[in-house]
Amino acid sequence: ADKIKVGFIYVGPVGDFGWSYQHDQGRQAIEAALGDKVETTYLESVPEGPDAERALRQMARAGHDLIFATSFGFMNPTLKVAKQFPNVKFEHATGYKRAHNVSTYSARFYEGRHVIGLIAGRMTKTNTIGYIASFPIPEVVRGINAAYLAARSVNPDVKFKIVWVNTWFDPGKEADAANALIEQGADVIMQHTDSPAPMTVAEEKGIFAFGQASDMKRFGPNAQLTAIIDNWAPYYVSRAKAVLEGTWESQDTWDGIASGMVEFAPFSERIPPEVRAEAQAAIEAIAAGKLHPFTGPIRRQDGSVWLKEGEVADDATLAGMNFYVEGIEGELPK
Amino acid sequence: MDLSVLNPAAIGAALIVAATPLLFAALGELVVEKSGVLNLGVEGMMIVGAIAGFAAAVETGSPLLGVVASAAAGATLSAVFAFFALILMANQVATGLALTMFGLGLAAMLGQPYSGMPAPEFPALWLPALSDLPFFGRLLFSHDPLVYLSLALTAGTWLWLGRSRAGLILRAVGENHHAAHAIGYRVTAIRFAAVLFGGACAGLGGGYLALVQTPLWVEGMTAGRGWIALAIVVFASWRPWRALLGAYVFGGVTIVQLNLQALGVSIQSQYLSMTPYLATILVLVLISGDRRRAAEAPACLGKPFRAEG
Amino acid sequence: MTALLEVEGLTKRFPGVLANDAVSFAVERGQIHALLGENGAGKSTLVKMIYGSMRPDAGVMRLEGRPHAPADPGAARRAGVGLVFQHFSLFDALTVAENVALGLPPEEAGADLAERIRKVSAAYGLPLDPERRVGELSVGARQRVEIVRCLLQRPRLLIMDEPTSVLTPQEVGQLFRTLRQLRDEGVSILYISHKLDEIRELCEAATILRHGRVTGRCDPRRESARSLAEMMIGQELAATRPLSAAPGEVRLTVRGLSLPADRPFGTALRDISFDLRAGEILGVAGVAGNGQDEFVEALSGERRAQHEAIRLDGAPIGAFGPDRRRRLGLCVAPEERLGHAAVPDMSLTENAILTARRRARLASRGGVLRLGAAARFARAVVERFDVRTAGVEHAARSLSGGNLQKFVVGREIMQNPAVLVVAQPTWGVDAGAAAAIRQALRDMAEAGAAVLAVSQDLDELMEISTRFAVMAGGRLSAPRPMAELSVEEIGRMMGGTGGEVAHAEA
Amino acid sequence: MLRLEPRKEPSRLMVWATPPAAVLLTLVFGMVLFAALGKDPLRTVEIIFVEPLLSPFSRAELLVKAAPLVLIGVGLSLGFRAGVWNIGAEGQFIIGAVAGGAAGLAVYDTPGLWVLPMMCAAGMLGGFAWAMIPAILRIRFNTNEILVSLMLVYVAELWLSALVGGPLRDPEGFNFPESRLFHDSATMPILIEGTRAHVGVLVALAVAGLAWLALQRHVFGFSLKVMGQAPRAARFAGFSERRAVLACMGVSGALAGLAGVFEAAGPVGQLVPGLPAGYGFTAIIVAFLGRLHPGGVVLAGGVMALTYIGGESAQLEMQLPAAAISVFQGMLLFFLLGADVFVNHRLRLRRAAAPATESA
Ligand SMILES: Nc1ncnc2c1ncn2[C@@H]1O[C@H](COP(=O)(O)OP(=O)(O)OP(=O)(O)O)[C@@H](O)[C@H]1O
Ligand SMILES: Nc1ncnc2c1ncn2[C@@H]1O[C@H](COP(=O)(O)OP(=O)(O)OP(=O)(O)O)[C@@H](O)[C@H]1O
Ligand SMILES: [Mg+2]
Ligand SMILES: [Mg+2]
Repeated sequence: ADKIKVGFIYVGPVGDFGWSYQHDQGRQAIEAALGDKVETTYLESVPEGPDAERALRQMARAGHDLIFATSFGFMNPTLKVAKQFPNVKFEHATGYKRAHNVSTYSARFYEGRHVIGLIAGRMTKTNTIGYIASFPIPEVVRGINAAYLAARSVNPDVKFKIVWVNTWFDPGKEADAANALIEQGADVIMQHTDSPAPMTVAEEKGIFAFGQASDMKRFGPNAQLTAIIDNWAPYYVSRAKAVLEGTWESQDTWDGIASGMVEFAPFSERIPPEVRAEAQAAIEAIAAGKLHPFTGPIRRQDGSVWLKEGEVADDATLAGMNFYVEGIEGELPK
Repeated sequence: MDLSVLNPAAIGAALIVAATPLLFAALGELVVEKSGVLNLGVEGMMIVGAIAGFAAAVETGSPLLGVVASAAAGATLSAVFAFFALILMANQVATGLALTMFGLGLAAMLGQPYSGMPAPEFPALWLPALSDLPFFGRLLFSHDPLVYLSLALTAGTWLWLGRSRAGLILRAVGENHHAAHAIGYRVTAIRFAAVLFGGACAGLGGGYLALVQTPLWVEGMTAGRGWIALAIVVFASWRPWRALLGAYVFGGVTIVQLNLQALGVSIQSQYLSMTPYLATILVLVLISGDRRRAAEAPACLGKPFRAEG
Repeated sequence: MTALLEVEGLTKRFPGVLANDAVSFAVERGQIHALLGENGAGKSTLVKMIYGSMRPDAGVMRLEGRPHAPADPGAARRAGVGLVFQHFSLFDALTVAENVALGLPPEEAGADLAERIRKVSAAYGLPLDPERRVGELSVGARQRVEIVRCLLQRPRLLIMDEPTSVLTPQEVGQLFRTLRQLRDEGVSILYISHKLDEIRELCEAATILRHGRVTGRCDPRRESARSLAEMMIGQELAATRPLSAAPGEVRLTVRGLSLPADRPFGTALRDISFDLRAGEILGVAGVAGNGQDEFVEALSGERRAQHEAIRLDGAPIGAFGPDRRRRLGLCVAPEERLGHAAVPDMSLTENAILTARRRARLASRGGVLRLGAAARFARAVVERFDVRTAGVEHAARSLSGGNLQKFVVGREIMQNPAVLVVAQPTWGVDAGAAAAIRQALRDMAEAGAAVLAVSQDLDELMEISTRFAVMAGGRLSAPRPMAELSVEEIGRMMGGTGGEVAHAEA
Repeated sequence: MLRLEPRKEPSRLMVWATPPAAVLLTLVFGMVLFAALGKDPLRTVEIIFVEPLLSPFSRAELLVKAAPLVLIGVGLSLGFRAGVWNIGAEGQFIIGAVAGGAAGLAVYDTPGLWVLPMMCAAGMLGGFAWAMIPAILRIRFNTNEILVSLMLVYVAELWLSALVGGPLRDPEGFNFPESRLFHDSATMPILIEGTRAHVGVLVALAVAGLAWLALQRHVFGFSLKVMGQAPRAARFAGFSERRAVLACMGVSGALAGLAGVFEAAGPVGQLVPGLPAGYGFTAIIVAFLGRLHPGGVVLAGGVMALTYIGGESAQLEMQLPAAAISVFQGMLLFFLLGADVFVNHRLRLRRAAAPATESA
């Protein structure tokens, strides 16, 4: 084809400065890279309910060649619609179901979590790190485990306090959670929810935090140590090119630091140089494939052995991770 | 589990912050309902107040102007309600629902350029000596001016409704609009004013959310707080100090639940989150069964009025 | 010296009604002036204009020679006019003091108000506790609140709209003493009442209204109740004529009917017993608020009673609801037309279905409506009772009060009930139509139905009843044949001086 | 000066004339709004109101969107007529979906023709039971059903979220908070091949028809109307208020529950936390738009669905923000509610009232 139409379905508003915002950055990157060979459209704030399927269908019918469904909740609707539009290519983020015209893709955010875990372990004075978690799905649990293991590796006394807010996006609730964690002694906040509210709280309270999904420095110029940035742009551009060139195939992509899908915001000046160097080294080691955040010996929370000395976790276990590693307090909600 | 890490003063302070938007909105609605009008559009007015306050603060750099703008925006939106419900005598339940729908949409539309912007900082009021007091300094004297405004508003509403002549007239209008009209009070005008006040308060509540509590603008950020404010009014059986209590109970349940989680208590958090709603139902049952308390409900609540002659 | 209040050519039109038509009259200083007229004659409308709560369409008023055109009641009060409303304008949830304060200008409702209330109420023999909630007061005490509220404004003209219809005889006596005391202090009083004897006792001048127009002036002290009544209704009262049919067997038996009051300040029914026979009309008289409403509700089934307390043709029905009682042959036409006997916004056809769906077969057994049959039934009522309406598809509230009354009573009569209970059968109905309704009731009785009529209108009961009883304080006196009773005896039963009837409790 | 004067009786002309007038007024204001947003107003209106009617796909989607609105709206309108304010249909919708869905999941391994009817029955029962809470509290304790039913919406939402994250979670779903996809025999039969329009659409129409019969031709509907307009007359006529509260809440709850099952077993095909899409609240608006008349509710459900579907198209084609549609819907409702005043009132020029200048 010489011109293609690419559609995006976002779960939130493009202006959320988190998840949907980053996907929209990817969309804009396609336009920038492919110019008039491509036309892009999007539907924002599509709820993960009965309306998702219609939104996808509307797009498929409107002559889109490639559609990105950018939230887990769009998984089943995407597969249903894909079945009826065999010639349209679909890309579903963070899901686990594929078809001949449905690819899945996700990022190895746990690699990023490893790096910020190192920094957090070094930066905390109270040895308490607050973690605002959304839903107990494997991705989030992975992130908690990766960050914890990394933090403990540099600071054996570190403790994680975890609050599940059961939402991806409720600034009020996230801010309240951040406050509660800070009150209980946390001086570094990590979040796996999408709003910048925890960052603003951290800034106000004069403690540290990590940005989520995008660079949140503007919300916490002093608080942000760095941010894990979801950089979908390279992947999106390559997939759009593949459609243009007729080489698109269904696949499962799970990329991390090495491919640039997981990036970092510039490190804060407030991180001491040696810690910065340590973090930088970890990034490079992961990118080079020399370091895997889940390398044995690791026990599960109940004390049973998960990975033996030197053993590296396989992707299947990571994909379905539903347990805490040893040392994390509290029970994983079921 | 180590309970000693819990700092009651800090939890209390957080609770006050979480409760303040609810308190503003509930006080406003309390006055509206005391005048005999049921405005279910609190959520819509709150969110419009939130965006207006945020936008004004960002544009002018002054959080204070933001606060003023949020109250003005809430009042403006409530005027729409008052026009349809009081002048055109449209069904109040439906008009209130329409107002919520309209307000949520309007706020989202106006707010698009403002998503993801940081808000100018809202300074806490630092009271020399008091703020340094152990425990109470943290709990009571470390807040922003709006928290004190909400407390003053509670006291003011209580005094005004119970002690002033204007408050008496307002209650009379809500109690028996025909009689109030017959002895010469302008029922519709009084109610209009009450609705405007309620709108301004709801707007303030939204403004607090966007300027202080979160502080940023996000679509849909009121997340159902307007509805909770409505429940608080009934919970409070239309009394200002009880509204304060109600707002703090609601705020407290949220905060305590988060603190318990941080402590490692694991009950599925949804069940904890249900408790305020279930508590409200329980209170409703208790006060409705009690004839004396039920008599606190303004007798003309939700009934349309038209002057004759 | 000019009169205190002069009214000239006052006109007020409501949609479809000319409530006041060029009304002119004057109230002298220190005079107790009566305003007389049938229901709907326009009395309340007239005083509301004097009090500023309504504005006239035309005409002028002068108070002490100066133009009086109050923009609102506050202005009227400042000019010296006080009004005690027919329907109380009180706020149940507020205290006596608060209620009084609402009726006073702000500068007079200061902190010493409670004290002043106590003083004034003591001075005029109207005991009141300023701290009590009005909702907890008896009807008489509520009226005292209204009066004290007026007195605190030191009015020069005090208007009282039917103040005694809800009072016990003792309370009436006290009220009269208060009013005379006020008159002696130079206050003029405009007094509205239907109770002609009271007016003859109290008032020095009277203006009579009919259909919004002044139809007469007189000195009531020199008239008889009958002549006053004739001035009011504009024709001679028909002479009483006994029913020809002899009473048949007992249709309705009530034994020991007692019911607690179901609303605050309602009246409890106490041990009511009587028989009602085919072919007779039992008249029940009494001052409002003595349990008549509760009595009618207990008979209609809106309030359930002990099952055995009420029997229809020997079978107990006390626990049955209105629907079942109607099916068994007991029909009721209540006093309040709009909102009780009829649904204002529904058509006459639908209002026919409301009560006649069973007996007139306007719905099938399964509950399916027969709209055609209903319209035919409604048209038959309209024709037979001369209901003036453009058609049965029009809303009940579009009818005038009298015409709706004819429809409501006719609807029950045309169901051919074994027992018919009617409350205030000719309330607000013009004289001609009233005569027609009364005749229909008599015809029913002669055809073998048993009729029970509850009315405040003594003349009406004297005209149609074959037996007569009085309701007071929730009790019913033993019914006595009308023929045995003299007017004086009835007066004693009514007034309670005969000792036969307990007084209503305050 | 203009003033409103009450009419002697409701104007039949206005009953019919005001809704189209309100829609027209909304269009005018909507076009101003769209122009202010820099969109071609005529084209936007065309996309929202005309184009969805032209393609078979959009027409089918209209049905999918309108069916639950109509189903719930009809139930609510019965109660609103009788002065029973069920504002919590959203909660009954959720509990219906949960009950029906759980029933379907419970027999996941034994498919059969009976599964779907059983799910529907379970869903109706669920919605019914959830609605009985405010109903019984009202008749027993005189508790305000508006607030109770509303509070129960949040409880239901949280419960759904807890259940799909817990007992009803898909065992093979990697801990994601959603249930399994329903078995084929637990999903709604499709009405129009290749679309999502399911037999629930027919059920909704049938329910509206039945409700019309009940209201116009049956004592039950008649009693509801009397109850709402004149409670005392209803008692006098022998209609029981308690029975009406129970019946109205029960029927509207069961219908909302049924709509919940249809939605879960139809377009969605599983239980997800995002299942409640606001149908229960939108249906309140639909009920009022339809003047609490079943036929009107069907039309209003269609109009409302149109604004949703057309709004999505406008978003896709013109990048009209989703929020603009919500503003537009709010305006529509305001104008309709406001226009109602002309059914019972007429606008008159106030005559100069000058009693003081006239002399006799
Ligand atoms: N000025 C005040 N400062 C602090 N607390 C107050 C004040 N006034 C009242 N309260 C307390 O607030 C609560 C509610 O007071 P509110 O005035 O709403 O009800 P109340 O009239 O006191 O109720 P009740 O008549 O049932 O006792 C009570 O506990 C009361 O003691
Ligand atoms: N607000 C109103 N709107 C329309 N019509 C009214 C209104 N108020 C009174 N009317 C009508 O005006 C006429 C006069 O009513 P008014 O209340 O003055 O009579 P009244 O003499 O006081 O009767 P009653 O003895 O029953 O108190 C009646 O036909 C009544 O129906
Ligand atoms: Mg008190
Ligand atoms: Mg009168």
